Formats: sequence, C-alpha cells, structure tokens
Amino acid sequence: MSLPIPPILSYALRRLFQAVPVIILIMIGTFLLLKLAPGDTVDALVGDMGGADAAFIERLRAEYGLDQSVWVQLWRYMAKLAMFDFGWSFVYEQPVSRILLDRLGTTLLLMATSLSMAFTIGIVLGAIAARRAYSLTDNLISTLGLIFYATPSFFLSLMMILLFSVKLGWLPVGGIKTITGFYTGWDHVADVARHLIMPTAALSLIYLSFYLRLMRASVLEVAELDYVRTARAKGAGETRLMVHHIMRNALLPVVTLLGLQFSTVLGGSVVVETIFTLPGLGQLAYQSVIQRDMNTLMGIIFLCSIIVVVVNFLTDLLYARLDSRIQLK
Amino acid sequence: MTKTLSILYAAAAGCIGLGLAANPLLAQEEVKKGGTAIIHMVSEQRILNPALRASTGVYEISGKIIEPLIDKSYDGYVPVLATEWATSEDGKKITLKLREGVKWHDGEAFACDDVAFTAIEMWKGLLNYSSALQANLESVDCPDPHTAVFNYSEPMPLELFVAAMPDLGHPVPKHLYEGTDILKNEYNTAPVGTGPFKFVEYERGQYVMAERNEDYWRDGYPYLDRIVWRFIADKSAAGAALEAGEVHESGFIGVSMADVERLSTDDRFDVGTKGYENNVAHSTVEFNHRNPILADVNVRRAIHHGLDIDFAIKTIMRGFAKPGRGPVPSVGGANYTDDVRTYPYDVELAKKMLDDAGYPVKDDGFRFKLRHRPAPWGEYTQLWGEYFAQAMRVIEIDVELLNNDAPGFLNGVYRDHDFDTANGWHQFRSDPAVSTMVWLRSGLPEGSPWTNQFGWKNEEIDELIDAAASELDVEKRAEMYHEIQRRAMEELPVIFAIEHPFISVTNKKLKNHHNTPRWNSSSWYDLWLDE
Amino acid sequence: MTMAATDLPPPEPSRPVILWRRFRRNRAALLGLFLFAIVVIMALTAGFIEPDDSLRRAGVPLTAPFINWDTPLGTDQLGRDILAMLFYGARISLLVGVVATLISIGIGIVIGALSGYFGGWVDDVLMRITEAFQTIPSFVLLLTLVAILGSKIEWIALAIGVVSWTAPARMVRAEFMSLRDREFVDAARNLGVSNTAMIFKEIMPNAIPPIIVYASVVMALSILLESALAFLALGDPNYASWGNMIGQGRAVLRSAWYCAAIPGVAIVLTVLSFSLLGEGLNDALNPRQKK
Amino acid sequence: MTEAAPTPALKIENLRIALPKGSDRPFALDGLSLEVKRGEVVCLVGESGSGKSLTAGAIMRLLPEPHVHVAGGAIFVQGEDILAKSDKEMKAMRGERVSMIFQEPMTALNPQKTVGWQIDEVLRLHTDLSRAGRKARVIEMLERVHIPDPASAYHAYPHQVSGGQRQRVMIAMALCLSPGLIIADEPTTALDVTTQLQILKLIRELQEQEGAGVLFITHDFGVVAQIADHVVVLKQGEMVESGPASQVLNAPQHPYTQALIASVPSLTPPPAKCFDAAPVVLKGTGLTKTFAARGGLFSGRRKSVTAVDNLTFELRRGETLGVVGESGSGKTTVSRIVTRLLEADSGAVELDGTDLLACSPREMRAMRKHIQMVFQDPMASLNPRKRVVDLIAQGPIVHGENRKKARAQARELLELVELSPAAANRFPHEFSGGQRQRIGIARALALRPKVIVADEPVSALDVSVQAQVLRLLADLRDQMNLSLLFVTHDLRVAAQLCDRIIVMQHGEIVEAGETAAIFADPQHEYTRNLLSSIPGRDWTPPKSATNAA
Repeated sequence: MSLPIPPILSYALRRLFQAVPVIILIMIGTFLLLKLAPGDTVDALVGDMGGADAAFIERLRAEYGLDQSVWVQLWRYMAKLAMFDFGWSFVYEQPVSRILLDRLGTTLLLMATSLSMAFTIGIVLGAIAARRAYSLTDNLISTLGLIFYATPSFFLSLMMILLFSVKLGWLPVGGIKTITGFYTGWDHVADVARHLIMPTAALSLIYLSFYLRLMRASVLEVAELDYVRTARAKGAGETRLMVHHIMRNALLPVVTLLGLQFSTVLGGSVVVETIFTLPGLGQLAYQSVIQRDMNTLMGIIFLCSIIVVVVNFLTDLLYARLDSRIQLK
Repeated sequence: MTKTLSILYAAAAGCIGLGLAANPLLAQEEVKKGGTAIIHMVSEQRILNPALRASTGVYEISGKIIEPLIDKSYDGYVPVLATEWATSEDGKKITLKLREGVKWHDGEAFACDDVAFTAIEMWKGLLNYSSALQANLESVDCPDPHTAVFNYSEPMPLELFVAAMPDLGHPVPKHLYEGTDILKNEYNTAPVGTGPFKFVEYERGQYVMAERNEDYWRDGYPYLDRIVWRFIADKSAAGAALEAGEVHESGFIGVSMADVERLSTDDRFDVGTKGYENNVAHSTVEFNHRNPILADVNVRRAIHHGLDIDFAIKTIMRGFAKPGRGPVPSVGGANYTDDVRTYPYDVELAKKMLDDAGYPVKDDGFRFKLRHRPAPWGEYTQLWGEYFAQAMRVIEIDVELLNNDAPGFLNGVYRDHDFDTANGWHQFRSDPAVSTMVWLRSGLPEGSPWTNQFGWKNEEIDELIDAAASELDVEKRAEMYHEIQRRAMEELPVIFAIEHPFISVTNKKLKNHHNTPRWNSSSWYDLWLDE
Repeated sequence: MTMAATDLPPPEPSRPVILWRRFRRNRAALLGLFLFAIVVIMALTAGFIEPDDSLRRAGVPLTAPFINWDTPLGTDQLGRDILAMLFYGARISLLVGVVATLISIGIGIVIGALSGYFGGWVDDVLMRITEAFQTIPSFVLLLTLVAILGSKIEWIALAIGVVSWTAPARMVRAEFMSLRDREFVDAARNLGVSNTAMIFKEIMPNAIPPIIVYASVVMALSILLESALAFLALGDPNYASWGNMIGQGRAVLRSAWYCAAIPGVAIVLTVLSFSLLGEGLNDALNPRQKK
Repeated sequence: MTEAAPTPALKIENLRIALPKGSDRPFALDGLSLEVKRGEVVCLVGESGSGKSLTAGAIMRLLPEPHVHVAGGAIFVQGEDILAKSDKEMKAMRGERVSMIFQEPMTALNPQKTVGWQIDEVLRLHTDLSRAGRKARVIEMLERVHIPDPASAYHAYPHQVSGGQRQRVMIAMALCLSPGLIIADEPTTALDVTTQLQILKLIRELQEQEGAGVLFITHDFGVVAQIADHVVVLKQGEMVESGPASQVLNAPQHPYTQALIASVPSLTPPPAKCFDAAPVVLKGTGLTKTFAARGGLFSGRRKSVTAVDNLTFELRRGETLGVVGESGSGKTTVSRIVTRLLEADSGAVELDGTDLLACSPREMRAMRKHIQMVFQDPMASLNPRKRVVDLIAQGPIVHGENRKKARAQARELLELVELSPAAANRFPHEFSGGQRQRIGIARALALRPKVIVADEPVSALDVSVQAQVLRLLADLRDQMNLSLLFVTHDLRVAAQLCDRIIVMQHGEIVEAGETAAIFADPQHEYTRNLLSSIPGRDWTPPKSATNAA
C-alpha cells in the first residue's frame, strides 16, 4: 500500500528519449522552412550595410557557405548540431551559443516573472470568482480578465509607457537595467525589477485571464465533487474546504496549462521585448527571422525545444506531486 | 548650401532655426567635464569594425573608438591620423604622413604597418563600397613607421582618395588581426582604436558602452567620461525615452516624424538637420522597365503628375523635406541644377496622358494594375508606398502592395525583379559620380541592392556617366551632371520624388553637438554634457 | 402502477430554442452577442459608409474626430477616413478570424480525430508532430511563414490558421478519446458502421460543441495575431485592417491619439465579444451534467 | 452527548422541500414524517427521483440552496431543531452529532489526502486531542472497521485501497466521534454483492455497539430486508407507507409498495427448460484475453491482467445463458470478445459455424447483423445527437436496407418494444431510463439477429422498470426464438431470466449449469459465497400482492 519511490531518473531519460525525434523534426522543419523564404542572410546584411557591390555579395555568400545546396547546408548544420555546435551567426559576428547565453537570462527572467504573476493572480482571482460565482464580484473579475485578454499586448505596452514613463516618470521606458547605474547587489536586483515591471505586466495580463478562467471553472467543478460534500458533512468550514480540499484538485488542470503555455509566452514576448527593448530570445527570434539569420534562429528553436521539454518534465513532476494518483512511470 | 537648407527647413518648422541659432550663444558657456552621453540607435550594429563594414550605423559607434586617417569639417578635410597627403605626378602613388605618438587603446603604437595591413586585407578585399574604390591598389609601402605609400596600378585622383577617407579610411591594429580569420575576429565586435573613447562592453540587444581614453593624443580631450549607445527599435518608445531623459540624442530620424515635429516645439530639445550635410536621401518610385506599360515614358510621366509631392512632404515628412529634382540632390553643390523638367500635381493631366498613351479606363474602373513593392524601412517608406497606391487609384491605376521583410524586399526587387513598381529610400552617396552611376548606368551585375536593377538602359546617359566620371575639369564635369540630371528628369527612369535631410533630436544638455558635417559619425572628442 | 412504458414526457422545445434559452441566461454572453452583431453589421454595411475605396484620401490628414462630419471619426496621416477604415477593418478582422479559424479547426479536427480515434502508432506519430508544432513558439513560426509567403491577407489568414491548430487538435483528440470509449460508439460498431462513418457521423457530432466553443477562442486569437503582425509592419497594406491602423497610428500616438486608440478599442471590443460569445456558447452547448 | 434515552436520534415532522421553478413538480418532498430511535435502523426506500437523497441533504443542512430549500416542517436531531441553527452551530453538529456515509466510496474521499488525514480531519475539527492522540484514535477506528494493517492504511491514498475498504474508511470517518445519528445514503449500491453484505454487517455491528440511530437510504428491497428495523416508502416525494420492516416487507399495504415488492425478482428460478434438441447458435472455444499495460522503453513491465482465461461455452437457439460474476471477474470482457468489440488473444467464436474471430473486418461487418448487443447504460449507449428512428434504422441502413423502409420498420419496432410511435422523432435524452433501454432493445432487434448479447441491461434501472424490461426481453426472446447471452452481476435477475448460467471468477468459469440446479445446490465455494451474500436472501417477496407487472 505504500507509495513506491518514483523512478524519476528513468522517467527523465525516457522523456528525453521521446523528445529527441520531436526535436530533430523541429530542427529540420525549421531549417527547410526558413530556406523557403525569399532572400538570405547576405541580403539582410547588405541591406543593413546600405548596399555593396555584386562581387562583394558573392564573396560573402561563398564565405558563409550559402552557395551550397540546401541539403548540403542542412546536413552540415545537423552534423554540427549533433556535437552541440550551434555554429556562427553572420549577423551578430559571434558564435550562436554565446548569443543565446547572453539572451537566455533575460527571457527566463521575464517568463518566470510573468508566468508566475499570471499564474498566482490568475488562480487567486479565479478561486475568488468561483466562490462567488455569478455574483457582481465574479462578473467584475471575469470581465476584467477578458478585457485584458482582448487588449493587444503592444497596445497595452504603449499605453503603459505613455502613462508610467512619460507622464508620471515612475518607470524606465525600456531596457533591462539602468546602463549607467553600475548597481551591484540588491540595488542591481531592485533596478532590474523596476525595468521588468511594465513588460511583466504587459505579458502577464494576457495570460492571467487563461488561468483565471480555467481556475474558476476548475474550482466550480471540484466544489461539486462528492468528497467536498463529504468534508462538509464532517463539519469543515468554507475556508478549510477551499484550502484543503478544493484548491489542490482544482489546480491540476491549471498546472497542465502552465506547462503548455511556455512556448506560447515565448512567442508573446516577441512584441513585448521589442517594445521594451529587452534583450531576450523573443526579440532575437524575430530579428533572426527577418535577417534570415539561420543559425541563430535554429539555435533559439533548439534551446526553446529543450526548455519546453524541461518545463514539461517539471510540470509532470509538479503534477505528480499535486496528484497523489499519478505515479511517474 | 548649408544655409539654404537651414532657411528652408526653418520655414517648414519655425522653431528649428531658433534651436540652431541659439547654439553659438551657448558655446560661450564654460565647459564641464565628465558625464555620460546616452545616444539612441534604432538598430543594433553587431559588427563594430568600420574597416569591414561601411555604414553610418557602424560609424556612429566605432567613429568614437576607431579614427579615420582624414575627417571632414565645415572648413574642408582635416588631418586625423594622417597629417599630410600628396600624390605623385602620374597619380599612381599617394603618400601619407602619419601622426606620431598615437597609441592604440591596448598601448601599442600606431604605425604605418597598421595602415598597410588594413588597406590591403580589409579596405581592398572585405569592405563594402571600398573594394571598388581600391580595386587598383597594389601595395602599401612603409618607408618609415610614419609614412605610408599607396601604390596603384591606375591613376587614383587624390581628391577622390581624400574624399573617401572619412568613411572608408579607418585603420585597425595589425597586431590584433594578423594571422586570424578576419571576419570572425573578436575585435570586430570589441573594437580597439586610437580614438577619444575606449570600448568597454557590448551588451547585445541593449547597448554599447565606451569610456574616456586617458591617453588620447589630443591633450585635454575628450570631455565626456563615457558614451552609451542604446538600441531602441521602436521609434515611439525612443521618443518616450528622449522625453523621459533616458537618452540624450537620436540621430538619423530615430523617432517618428510626428514626434520630430512635436519635439521641435519642446524647449528641452534641439531638432535639426545640421551635421548631415553630406547625407540626404530620396524617397523614390522605381519602375520595372521590363514591364511594357512602364517602359512608356508617358506613363511614367503621368504617374509623376499623379503624385501630390507637396502633400506627401507635408503629411508623411511633416514638412521636413523638399521635392526631388533628379539623382543629384540640392546639397550636391555645383553639380546640382534646378533647371529641370518638373511634374506638378495634376490629376486631370495625368489621366489624359494615360488615355493618350493607350491605357483607357476599363470596365473594372482601372486602366491597368501595378504590383508595387514598398520598402520595409519603417514608417515613412511604408506610408510613402501606401500614399503611392492611394494616389494611383485616383488616376485609375490599380496598385497591389506586396509587403515583405527586408530580405524579401531586396530579393524581390533587386534579384528576382518581381515587381512593377517599388518605392524606397536611398541615401545620396556624397559624390554624384557614385549615385548617378548606381542609379542610371546600365549593365550592372544582377543582385546588388540599391543599384539600377530596373532594366533601364539609355546609351547616351551611360556615355555621359562614364565621361563625367573621368572628367577632370570641375566646371565641365558639373555641366555634365546637370545634363544627366535634366535627362533623368526628362526620361524618369526613377522618380526621385522627395529629398529628405536627416534629422537629429538632441537634448540641449549636450553641448558642441552637430558641429561637423558628418557629426554623428565623428569622434565627439569635444562633446560635453551640461549636467 | 408506475408510469406505463408508452407514456412519453411532453415533447421538448426544439434544440435551437433550448440553446437560446440557455445562452440567454448568461448576461455577459448577451453583451458578447450584441457586440458581435455590431461588428457583423459594420462589416456588412462598410459599402454604404464608403462605397468607393476606404483607403482614399477623404480629408485633411490628422483631422480629429467630431470636427468634420464628412469624416466623423477623423482622418489618419494620409487623410484616410477612420470611420470607413473601421468599417472595412471589421471585414478584414472577420475574414482573418473566420478563415484562420476554419483552417486551424479543420486541421485540428482531422489530426485530433485520427489521433484520438485510432490511437496506437497513428496517435504517436500525429502527437509527435503536434508536439513539434507546439514547441516552436507559434508567433515565431507565424513570423517565419509570413516572411516566406509575404504579407497578403490571404496568406496571413492561412499562416495564422497553420500556427494555431495544435490546441484544437489536442482538444478534439481528448474528446475523441473519451467518446471512443462511450457505449454508443460500441453500439454503432456493433451495427457494422465503418470507421469513416464512425468518425464523422457518430463521434464528430458529439465532439462539435466544445469545438465550436473553442473556435471562438481561436477567432479571438487570430484577430490578435493579425494585429500583432501589422504592428510589426508585416500586415497587408492593401486593406484597412485595425492592426495596420494601430501600427501606423502609434507613430502619431502623442499628437493624434485617436488614430491608434479607435481601432485599438475596436479590437478590444471585438475580441471581447468573441470571448463572451464563447462563454455563452459553452453554457448553451455544454450544460453541466446533472448528477 | 445527551443521555436522555427517550429523545429519538432523528425526528422529522411534515418535511417539505421545494424545487426550483420549472421543475417537474413543485416539491421534491412533500410531508415526510419519520422518527429514528437510538439503536434503530430506519430504511428510507424509494425509486430514483423519490426525494430520498434530498431528505439526507435537508437533515445535514447541505441542500443546494437557494434553488432547493426546506419549505416547511421541522427536523430534530437528538432533540435539537436544526432548521433553527446558525451556520456555525450546524458546522459543529456535522460530523460530531450527525454524520453521513455516501454511495460512491471512490469519489466521496479526497483523492489527494491520505486515508488517515481524512479521518483525522474529523477529530481536528471537533476535538482538542493531541496529534498522537488523534492518530491513535484513527488507527483504532480503522481497526474497528476491520481494515487489515491499519497502520499502513493510515498512510495510504484512497486510490490505493479497494472499493470495500474505502467504504470501511468512510464508515470509520462517520463513526469516529460516535454520533447519535448516522445517515447512510445508498452506502452499498456501488459495491459487489459479497462486499455489500460485509459492509451491511459492519454497519449493523457498529451501530449496535454505539447505539446510534441509522437512517439508511436505499432503493433495494433486498438490502432493506437485510438491515431494516423500520421502513419508510417514498413515491415521488410523498410518503406512501411506513411501518416495521417485517410488516412492510411481507404485508405491504399501499399498492405502490406492493408493486415495488412484486417487482423484486424472486430467487427461485423457474423450472428448467430443455434445449438439448435446439441447434447450437453460438459457440465460444478457448477464449483468452490478457490486458497488458502498454510499456515504453524505460517504463518497466507492469503486471498484465488475464481478464478471460480459456473460456468455453455454448448457446443454443432460444436459450438464455447467463454470465454471472462480480466486478473484475471478466464477464463484461466476454461480451465484448464475443461481439468482437474487443480482440481476443486466442480462441474462436463460432456463429452458425462461422468463426467470427477469424473474419476480416469487412466480413465481420456483414456478420454483425446476426449478433447484436444491448448495453448497460441506456444513456451512454444511444448517440445523443441522433433521433430515435435513426438510431433504430441505422443498422439496417448500414446493411443495405432502403432508408425509407428501414425507418418504417423502426417505427414498427417501437411498438414492439411498447413505445409510442410518437417517440420516433425525439432525441434519447427526452426519455426515461427504461424507455431508453427499450430503444436499445429495438435497435438490437432491427437487424433480426440470431443472438443478442446483453451486458447488464437492467442494472441501471429502478426495480419496477427493471422488471418490465426483463419481462419484455423474455417475451421477445420467446416470440422471436432468440438466443440470449446475458451478462449480469445480479443473481436475482439471473435467476429470473437465465436457463443456464456460468459463474465467473478472475476470468475463469468456476461453475456452469442449469440455473435452477446451481441455485439449489451450488458446487463451488465461490458460488456458494455469492448466493449467500445476496441481501435479503432469507426474505421471499410475497407473491400475494397484485401482480401489476
């Protein structure tokens, strides 16, 4: 009857094993897809330089191996990737791995803050709305959530910049830190936090409504379940019911969504990072697409796949922790 | 010429003139040392080696770190790392005296070896635009560490050489590049130069920082402690950053035209076109002459008549522009003439010309349809493209806009020639020789952007272009360019519709700003901050 | 004694009537329906507001709203009538929304149905593909597709559909997996019904209600995605779309706020209407199972 | 706790519970009065919709207010008027002075909390005991409900213990503060018959120890006969009869009660018919089905379960073969294998000499018209999006019948199953459970099959409806000379309908033979155990009552 120790390691290995073909599929697909786009990175570079003569352009193309056939390029890329070599970005003149490393922090920070904010506020508001279902409070919360969801993030971002940076002067318009501040320690943390307030708000307000709605529905559903009635028959009060009996079960579907949303949020961060000039992966991905910076984009997609695999794994762990019925197999 | 421009633009937006006029008074103030200037840049530069990449964006940053041999001031060319220049009689040897006592930021001495290495390895082979200029460069000799002799196989006019140096003449330290893969050398993104500021760090997607070079060869300079270039791609956000005091200057129209107009009435800012005297651009409409309809000059003329240029200037450029007069802009000095055919806005005339050309209105309400590629270079090229479509529909020409990102656009227009019309934004390249050449000369290799890839061919103009390039008599040369300009306006291979200056928005706390003709690219050794 | 077997309860009102009654109970959904009706009416009557060309120069550029009654909501930078563009923009939004939703739901149904119905290796393969699509951030994939296809509105709608099919596919799969085990499916199989008929005639009609509800979500998302593309200047400039209007309006945000704010509010209300409609449909189509 | 003996554990006076507007009747419960004395088990009996569960809700003050609320009357729990209590006072009462046992032990326990925690919660809510004290008490309770190894059960999650154990946990929870009143709402309905008997005994045993009053809600007269001291019968919210168990069971006064009791299938099988001369229609040989857990590369092997092991049977024309067993015995798997809704691992199913298991999918589709099924859940087995006529006509249409003709036949079939032809154009959800099951039977008959496999066709129905449907099935079988493979867990039902039965346990046949013979003299121990566990085994429903069915 006792719970066997979850064989986490073998589970992790198996997940990884399953992920490999998916990742290979993604990489090849992305590569070929981007190759379909008109123009290549040399076009983008030359456009950026303000022009160059034809001989120079040919030389660059040969230099970057872009004169080879697509399949040769793909083969070379995949062979390198197998050795975890992401190649060189001709646009950034740096190894892709370094670019990614530079950007990863910001993106993870932004996502962690926005997702956790969206998640926390979403489930709290969702639970409140569900407990007062169909009341004024519920309508207010639900409608507000929907309005945030319906507001395009760029619109919201611009409005916030106008209000908080330009009119009130409370928050910086963008960037991840005060460049000339040279803060260290807690001052640095506080500075970064100040810079993250608006982007986090812009990003999390969209996703907030997902969690809110799901949590509301989930709580309503769980509250109807038999064991809640059992607990009531035992003499448990509403608060106790919520905390001990409803919350944890209601959280399960919400947690699943959390895992699924990760790559969506990365996509959503493209616009927000662009407006707030946050040096993250979203903005980099956008730049890589319009610069045809194949290696960088591929690197981002690869990294993203890994993160998604890891996040899904962690979600599973969390799920297994929350749900005693689940045993990792 | 600077004056005419200023007056003109002052007329367009009254306050700018005031801003400029106020400058001399402020110059009397006592210089304050120290401080950090924060400069806005729209796009990230990534490569910071001006010996590998010739573009204003690169100069904007690296110009403070890596100095050119020769720079340009309002009084002409001035020595920087080269102190004297001379040419041999046959024009095949150019000898430069190099400044002594100059050190690279890493402490090594600057010497002729560096110039020779950079010239052969980079200027000649790897630098865009320069490879054509230096095609005939055979070697660079160093008779002593402070003398460099450029040997050419064909005569190289000294003026051309000198004129090219501010942009295409940045030496880099040989000892950091020799024996490495130059294109992947780490110093390309962490430049080491001789300039007033030393490179500190480049945070991708955020900023580049440079700090005061204590060993700068100009004693007592620079004034600033630090310069930070901040990348803000979103122009509205950049406008907000300027207002919030988070950046001090935004050059090359880094904020939206609406904000330019708005900030020009704001006491805190100088808004003006000073410092871009060599830099103007044209908003163009380009025709694909392979399309038989557009091959008809009367159709092109009718299209020009259908464009309300004044309206476009007023609305899209907020008055900060003037109608174009062909490939040579009004800042082209003696080579410019305004004695050319013009195409006033006249819808009825345009319609009549199209009728006469054999393109009557058909049942669907249009004469014919054009597939138009608007350049994706931001707000005004986009609006200009949309205005083109709007205006064409008035004269019953249907226009389908084909929107693409930059590589898609360049590819569609310059390589695949998959378009009927396109619009763009083209910078005038300091000398009409270059600009007329790339725009009007036929027979250019396929695929290079911003050149005549439109299938336009006119042998007389080809001959004129070639003749003007080799003409040594200044007056004759000017006359030839006038003729090219007149013919270009007559034949309209391209509509050079609007001539734009570049505009800077500068916080008035910055002093000594915009005091040279290529100020944003210059070294800013005398810039200071009143804070 | 007990009710005789042939006694039937009084006949229920017809299905649409029941659905409407359930829908009507949700007041927010009624608001959604109202907003949605306005958007549809705008799209239908756009031709009356501006019979000619919504992108024509209709007045002095940047006229504020309520100043000139020829252009009641003012004009943008090129003197285009904001009211006319707003009405035509409703068409584009609906077009993008409907087309993208049809594509996304269509792909989702096929993949989800096959995967959920057959299970086994079919499910494995299709789910791996779905995972691959889900792993790539959809907006980045959308940007890539638009880079490839160009910014024609048809392509944009297609691309939005192509990047948003995974969620419907998973949902349809889950529906199919649960319905597949229901006894009526066994009953039909026991009658000798073929797989195709089983998928499309037996299971699909039962899986449709949640799909319809989800379609409203996809529709809302599609409109938001189109506007985000337009904001990054990758919209189709041949049409007045709300996203294009905001994208261009942001340049004059400080001096002529209405250029961006009016279409901004239009998007918010439209997306809101879809979301509210979705909730109402959910109430109407998936009423709580009575215990 | 009040020791005043005469105070009844529960006294309900003229209770009225109002339903929301638009319901089929204004009051769910109209004028119920009853009394539960200490040490007494009162059974509240009624069919679905009689309002018996709402009575429990009203006593606990857990009605889904305000939609459903007490509209009149009074409820006294150990003398206290609970309708007058504040929410807080009521909270203190629940669990301590009145507690409840629910029907579904799986869903009635929080899946995320250990068994120990959940029993402990009662103590935490109502006592000041220390941690250790509480734990000792919980373990003691687990012992009292006869849970093996209480110490490890304490740390187990509900999904880790069996259904019967879970119900024991529920009982431990309900009794742990020795409440004066226990409400048991169909506590054994979801359990297997052997477990059911154990639980009933346990409830009785503990109730006697504690001296509490029990209000036992059930629909099953067998259970009533097993446990009740006093019986109250509800019909559509109205109390029709109330009296001592022996009187109500053996001499019901009200016609409704009489009819209900008459519907309870007798345990005495009808005399055996001889089918030796009839041809064998369906023959299963060596059927085996093993469910293997799907494993990946790293998943490790899970134990596979043999659901059906080498099963062999014969079914002759006109005969009814019952497959009887508890949950997990593999009886349902048999029905699915025979109809090839599930692929067997090995064996053969010959239908008139053709091995169904060897048929290609195409051949199988053609064969299906000979062997049809009636399913357990009359709601789930009818496609909710199809009209009744289409549901019935579907089979013939699939097998090539002209649509119009098939629909006409469908309407005829409706009459055959005693449904009004007006039903044809309605959707399944508009019908009651029994009516839906008739539709299911009509659908099966539409193809004029030789064999009908019926998988627990009446287990979801109320007892009176159950009798009708069983009678219909039997009539049709005789009329059309059908062979019936009848899967059931209910031995009473099996006794009534089946000519022969096979008793299954763990996928194997433990005993097979003529029904009457097995009931009279079971050979296998398991069969004996099954038969002796039938609730109310010793009670024979009086046949004297008017046989309305």
